[in-house]
Amino acid sequence: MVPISAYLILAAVLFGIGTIGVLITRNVIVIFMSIELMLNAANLALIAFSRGMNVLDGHVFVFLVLTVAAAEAAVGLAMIVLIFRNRETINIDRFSIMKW
Amino acid sequence: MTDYVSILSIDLSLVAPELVLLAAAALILLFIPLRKMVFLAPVIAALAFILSFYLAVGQWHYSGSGFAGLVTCDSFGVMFKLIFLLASFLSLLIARRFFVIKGIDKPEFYALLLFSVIGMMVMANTVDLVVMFLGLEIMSIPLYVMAAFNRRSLESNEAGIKYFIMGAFASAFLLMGIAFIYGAAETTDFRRIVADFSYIVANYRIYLYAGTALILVGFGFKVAIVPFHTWVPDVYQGAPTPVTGFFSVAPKAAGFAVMLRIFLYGFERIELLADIFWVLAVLTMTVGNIMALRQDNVKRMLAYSSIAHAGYIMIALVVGGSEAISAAMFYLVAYTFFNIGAFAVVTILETRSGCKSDFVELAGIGKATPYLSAVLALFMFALAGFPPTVGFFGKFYLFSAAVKAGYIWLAVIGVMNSFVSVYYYLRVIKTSYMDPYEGQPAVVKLVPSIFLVLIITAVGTLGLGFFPQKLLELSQAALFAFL
Amino acid sequence: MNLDTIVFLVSAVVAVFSATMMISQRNTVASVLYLILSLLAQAVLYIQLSALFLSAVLIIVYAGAIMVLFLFVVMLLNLRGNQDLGDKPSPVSRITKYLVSILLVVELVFIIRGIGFDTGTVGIMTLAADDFGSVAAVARILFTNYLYPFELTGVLLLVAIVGAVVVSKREKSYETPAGSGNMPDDRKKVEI
Amino acid sequence: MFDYIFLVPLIPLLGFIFNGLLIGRVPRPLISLVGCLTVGVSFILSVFLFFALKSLPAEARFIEQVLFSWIPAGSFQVDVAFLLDPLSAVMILVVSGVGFLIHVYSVGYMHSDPGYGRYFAFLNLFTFSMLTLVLANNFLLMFVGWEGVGLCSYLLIGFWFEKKSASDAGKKAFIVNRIGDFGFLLGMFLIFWQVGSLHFDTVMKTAPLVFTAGGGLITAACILLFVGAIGKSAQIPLYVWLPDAMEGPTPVSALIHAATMVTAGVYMIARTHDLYLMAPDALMVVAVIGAATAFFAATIGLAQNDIKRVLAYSTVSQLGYMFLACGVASFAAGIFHLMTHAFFKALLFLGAGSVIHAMSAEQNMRKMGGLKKYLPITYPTMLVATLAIAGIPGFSGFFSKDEILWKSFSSHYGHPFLWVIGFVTAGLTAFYMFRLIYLTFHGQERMDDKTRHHLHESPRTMTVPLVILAVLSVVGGWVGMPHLFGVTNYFEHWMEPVMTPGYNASEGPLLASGGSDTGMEILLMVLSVGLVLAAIYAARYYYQKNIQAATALREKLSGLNKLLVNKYYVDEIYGAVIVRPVVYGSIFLWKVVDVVLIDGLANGLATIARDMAEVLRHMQSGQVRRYATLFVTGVLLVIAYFVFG
Repeated sequence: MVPISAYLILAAVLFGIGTIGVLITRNVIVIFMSIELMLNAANLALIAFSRGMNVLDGHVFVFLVLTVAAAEAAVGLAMIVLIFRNRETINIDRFSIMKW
Repeated sequence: MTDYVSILSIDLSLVAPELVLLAAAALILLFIPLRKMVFLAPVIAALAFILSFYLAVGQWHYSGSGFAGLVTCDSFGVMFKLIFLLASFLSLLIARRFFVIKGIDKPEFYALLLFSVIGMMVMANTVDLVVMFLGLEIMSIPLYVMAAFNRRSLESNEAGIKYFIMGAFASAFLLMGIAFIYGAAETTDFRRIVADFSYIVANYRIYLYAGTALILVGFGFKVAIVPFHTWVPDVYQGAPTPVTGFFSVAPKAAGFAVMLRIFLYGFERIELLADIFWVLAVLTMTVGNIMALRQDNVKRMLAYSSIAHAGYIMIALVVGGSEAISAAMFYLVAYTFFNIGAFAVVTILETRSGCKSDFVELAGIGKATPYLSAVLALFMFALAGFPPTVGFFGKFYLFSAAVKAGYIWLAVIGVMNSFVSVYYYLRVIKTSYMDPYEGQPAVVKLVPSIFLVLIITAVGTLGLGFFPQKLLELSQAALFAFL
Repeated sequence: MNLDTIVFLVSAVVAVFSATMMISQRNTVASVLYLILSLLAQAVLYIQLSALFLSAVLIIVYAGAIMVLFLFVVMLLNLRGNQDLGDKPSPVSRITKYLVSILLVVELVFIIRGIGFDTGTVGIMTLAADDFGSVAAVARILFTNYLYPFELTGVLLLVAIVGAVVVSKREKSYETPAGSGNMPDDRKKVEI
Repeated sequence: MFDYIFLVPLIPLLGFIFNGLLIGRVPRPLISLVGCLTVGVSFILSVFLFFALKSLPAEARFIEQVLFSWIPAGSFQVDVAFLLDPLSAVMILVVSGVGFLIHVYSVGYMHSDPGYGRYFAFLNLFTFSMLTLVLANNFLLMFVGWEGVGLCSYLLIGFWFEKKSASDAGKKAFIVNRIGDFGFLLGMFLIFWQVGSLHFDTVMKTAPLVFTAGGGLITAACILLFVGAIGKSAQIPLYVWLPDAMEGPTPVSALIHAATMVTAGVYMIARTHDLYLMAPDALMVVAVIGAATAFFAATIGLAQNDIKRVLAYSTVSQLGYMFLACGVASFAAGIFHLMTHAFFKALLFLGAGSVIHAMSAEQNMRKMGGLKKYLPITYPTMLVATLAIAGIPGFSGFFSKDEILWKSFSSHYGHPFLWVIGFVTAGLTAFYMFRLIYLTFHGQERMDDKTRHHLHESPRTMTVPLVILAVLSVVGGWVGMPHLFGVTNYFEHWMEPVMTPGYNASEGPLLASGGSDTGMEILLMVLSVGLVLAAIYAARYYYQKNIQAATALREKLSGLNKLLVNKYYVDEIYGAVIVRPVVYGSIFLWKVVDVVLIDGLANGLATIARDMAEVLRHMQSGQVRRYATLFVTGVLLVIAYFVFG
C-alpha cells in the first residue's frame, strides 16, 4: 500500500535529477534527454494527482504532453544534427559565440 | 451523438481566424513541391493574415465559449489576436526581401510563421491552462526553427539551439506548475478555479501557490522577465533580423495575454503576487536598461531594450485593475508599431553586404539615406518615450496607472529607467547622424513591401501619438468579458 | 511490506538510479539506454496508478519511438565516449549547480509534504473504479471534452514535422550561395 | 480672430517640415525665406491676437481653443488645446518677436555654414515647440513642448558636432535636463493623482479643494515642478549645462539659452502660481534658490574671460532674479523681467556674435579691446543693452529689476535679506557687464595683426535686428513703470486677470501688494542706482584706465581678504565671515559643483552603470548552462517567496 505523496515525491526527485542533468552535462543530447526526464516527472505527478482525485483529466493531459514531447524531440534532434554538421561538436559550452 | 454535431457546427466560428491561418499554412506546404509556385507562399500568408484579421474583428464583442469550455472568445483575446496578426503581417512584409538577399528564402518559413501565430491565438483564446500550454508549444516550436532559419550562419544555429534548450527547460517547469494547479483544483479551467478559489486556498494553498510560482516562471520566460531573460540577447542577435523583430513583439504579447489573464483575472486574489511582480518589474527594467547601455550591436541593444520594455509592461501586472490592463494593451500595440519599425530599418540596413548591425555600421547613414535614418530616429524617440510619439503615451498611461494605484515608487523607478534608456536610444541617432564615415556609403534599396512597413509603422507611431483616442477606447472596451 | 510497496520501491529505485546514470554517462548511447530503463520503471508505476493506457503509450511511443529516434541521432552523429567536452568546470560553479538543483527538490518535497496528499493508498491491489485509466475511458473524455486540444496536437505534430524537415534537410538548389555576410568560410570547428 | 490661435505654433512647424524634408535640396535664399517668414507670420499673428485680446474686457481675456481631444479616456481627459490669456499673449509676442529677429540675424551669421538648412529646420522646430509650450492649456501638452525645446536645444548645442566639446556640451545639457524633466514628470503625476486632471484651469480651481494649503503634498508637487524649472532654467545646482551650451552657434545662444527656452521654468511657475501660493514653503525654496543663483552666478561671471561665458553666467544670474520674483509671489514682476531680459540679453548675445564674427571667431576678451571704432553699430547697441541690464534708470532693465528688488523687500513673502542679495547682485552685474564692455570695445587693441585687418562691421541682416532690439531694450521697460513715478504700471495691470489669486483672496495679502511705503521705495531705488554707478566706475577704473590694476587685482584675488584688509584696514572678521565664503562659494560652485558634482554625477552614473553592467555581464556569458543555473535560482527564489513568504 503506497500513499499518493510517495509518487509525488518520486516525481519531484526525478524532476530534480533532470534539472541537475541540464545544469551539469555538457553533451547537448544528454541535456535534451534530461529535459525529457523532467517532462516525464511532471507526467508522473499528473497521473498521481489524477489517481488521487479519481478524475481522468490528468490522463488526457499526460497524453497531450507525450505529443508535445515527441514534437520537441523531433525538432530538437533535427537542430542538434544541424549544429553538429556546422560545428562538429555537441558540447554546449562551445555554443557561445554571442555573449555579454 | 447529436451532441457532437452541435459542437462542430456552432463552435468553429470561435476559432475561425485560427482555421484560416491553418488552411493557408497547409496550402503553402502543398505548394512546396511545385517550385514555380513558391513565390506565392508569402502572398498566401499575407492574404491569410488579412482574412484572419477581418474574421477576428468580427469576433469583437462576440463572447462565447465552446469545445466544452476550452475555447473562450472574448474581446480581450480578440484584441491580442489583432496584435499578433498585425505584428506577424508586418514581419512578413519585412522578411521576404531579406531572405531573398541572404539566399535563405524558403516557403516553409511562411508556414512556420502562420503556425506560430496559430499557437499565440490559441493561447489568447482560452482560459484553460492545458490549452494554453499546447498553444505555447505550437507557438514556440516554430520560433525555435525560425531562430535557426539561416542554417549556414553559426550565430543563427546557436540562437536556435539556445532558444530551444531554454524554452524546453522552461516548458518543463510550466508543466510542473500546471500539475500542481491541477492537484490543487482538480481542474485547469480558470472559471472553475476562480469559482472555488476560497475552497482551494483553504485546503490546497501550498499547491496552488507553488503552481502559481511555476506558471509565473514558465510564462515569464516567454516575456523575458529577469532572471529568466538570459536567452533573449543571444537569440535576438543570432536570429535573422526580421525574425528578431517578430520575436520581440508577438510572442511577448502572447505571454502577456496569458499572464494578464491568469494573474489579473484569475489569481488576483493571491495577495503575494503584487509584491513579487513589483520586484520582478523593477529588476527587469533596470537590468534591461543597464545592459543595453553597453552594447555595440544594434540588435543586441534592441534585445535588451525589449527586456526593459517587458519590465514597463509588467507594471500593469503589479497594479492590476482595468486601467492598468488597458494601459498594458495600449502599450503592446504601440510597441508593436515602433519596435517592428525599428527592426524594419535595421533589416534594410543589414541587407548591405557584410553587415552585422553593429553600431559602427550606422555611421554616415544620416547622409546616405536621410529619410530612412529620419524614420529610424522617430522609432528611437518612440522607444525612448518622447512626446508626441505613441511611446510617450504608452509609458504615460502605465506610469499614471501606477501612481493612481499608489505605487509611486514603482512609477519613479520606471521614469528613471526610461530616462536612462534615452541614452542608448539617442546613441543610435547620434551615430547615424553625427559620427564621421569614411568611404562611400553603401546604397540601400527600398523595396515596396518594406516601404509599406515603414509607412505603416511610422504613421502608427506618430498618428497614435496625436490621436490615441481610438486605440485607448479599444483597449478599454476589450476588457469587459471574462467568461 | 506488501507486494505493492515492494513493486513501488523497486521501480522507484530503478527509475532514480537509471536517471542518475543517464546524466553521469560519458557515452551517449549508454545514456539513452538508461533513460529507456528509467521510463520502463515509470511505466510500472503508471500501472500502479491505474493508468493502464498511458503505461502502454509510454512504452510504445516514448521508449519505443522517441528514444529510438534519439538513438538514431546518436548513431548518425557517430558520437563516441571521448568527444570534445572542454575543460572541467570550476568546483564553485559545480557546487552551485548541485546546490540549486537539490534545493529545488527540497522545496518541491516540502510542498508535497505540506499537503500530504493521502486520499487513501493505491496500488495494483486496490485498483480504482472499473475502467479508470482504460483505453475506453481515456478515449471517451479525450474525444468529447478534450477534442480541441486533441486537434491541437495534430497541428503541433505537423509543426514539428515541418520544423524538423526545414532544419535538417540537406541543402538543395533553393540556396544559392549569395553574398551573405553571415556565412562562415570554413565549417570546421570554430573555437571561441 | 481667436480661431487662428493654433496657427501661431503651426506655421513654424510648417517651416520645419519644409526645411527638414528638403535639407540640401533647395537654394539658401529659399531656406532663409521660409525659415524667417514662418516665424514672422507667426509674430504678426501674435500681434493681432494680442490686440484682439486687449479689446476684450479684462475678465474675458481667457480664450481656450480646443483643437482636438487628445486623450478622451473617461476620467483622464487631455485635449490638444491652446490657452490665450494675458500671460501667454505676452509670451508668444516675446518668443515669436525675438525669435523672428534672431532668425533674420542668423541669415547673416550662418551664411557660410554647410549645415544651413539643418540649422533653420531646427530653429523652426524650436520655435514651434516653444510656442506650444507657452500656449498649452494643460500640463501634458506643455510637457510636449518642454521636451521639444529640450531636444532642439540638444541638437543645436551639438550643431557643430565635429567639435568634441560641442557634442559633449550637448550631452551634458541633455543629461542635466533629464534630471529636471524627471521632477516635472513626477510633479505632474502627483497633481494628476490628486486632482485627476491635467488641465491648468481645472487644476487651479480644484487644487484648493483637494490639497490642504501648506500641506506636504502640495509642497512636494510644487517643489517637483520647480526641479523641472531648475533644470530647464539653469538654477543651482543644475545650472552647469548653460555655460557649456555656448558651444552652439551664437544666435542659438541668444534665442534658446537667453531669451526663450531657459525662461520656460519661470513661465511654468507663473502659469501654476495658484499652486505655489498654496505652498509657501515651496515659494520660499524658489526665492532662496533664485536669489542664491543670481548672486553666485554673478560672482562667477566676474572671473570669466570668454565673452559668451560671461553672458551665459549673466543669464543664469538674471534667471535667478526672475525666480526670486516668483518666490516672493510677484509673478508679474518675474514675467516682466523675463520680457525685458529677452530683449537685452538677446541683444547682448547677438552683439557678442557680431563681435565674434568680426574677430574671426575669437571669443577671449583678453585678446580684444578697442573694437569701438571698428564696429560702429554693434558698439552702441551693446552699450544700450549693457545699460539696460545694469539697471540705469530709463532703460528697460531698470524698471523690471527695480520692481523685483522692491517686491523682494516689501512682499508678504519677501525678506530684507533677499533684497540685500538682489541689491549686491545688481552691483556685481553692473561690474562684470561693464568689464565686458571695456575689455571688448575700449582700451588697447590686443588682437593680432591678421585679425585686425579682418575686422569689419557685420552685414545688414545682422545689424538691423541689433538696432531693433536696442530700441526695445530701452522702451520695453516703459510699459512697467512703477506707481511711484505717478503713472500706471501697464504691465502689472495687464497681467492682473491672470495673477489674481485663484484661492481665498479674502485671507490677506497673498499676492505681493504694491507697497505703500513710497519713501522706502525711493530710498532703495536710489541706493541700488548708486551702487550700480559705483560698480560701473570701478569697472572703468580697473578695465579701461588701468588694466594693470585689474591684473594686480586678479593676482590678489586669491587673497581678496588681504586686499580688503589693506584698503580699509578694518573688518578682518567681515572678510572671514562674508567675503571668503562668497569667494569660496563661487569657486565651489564653479569648480566643485560643476566639475566634480555634475560632471562627476554624469560620469559617475555612467561609471555606476558600467560597473553594474560589468557584474550583470556574468549572467550573459553565452553559456546555456549558466543561463539554466540562473533560471533555476530564479525558480527557487520565486517558489520560496510564494511558499514561505
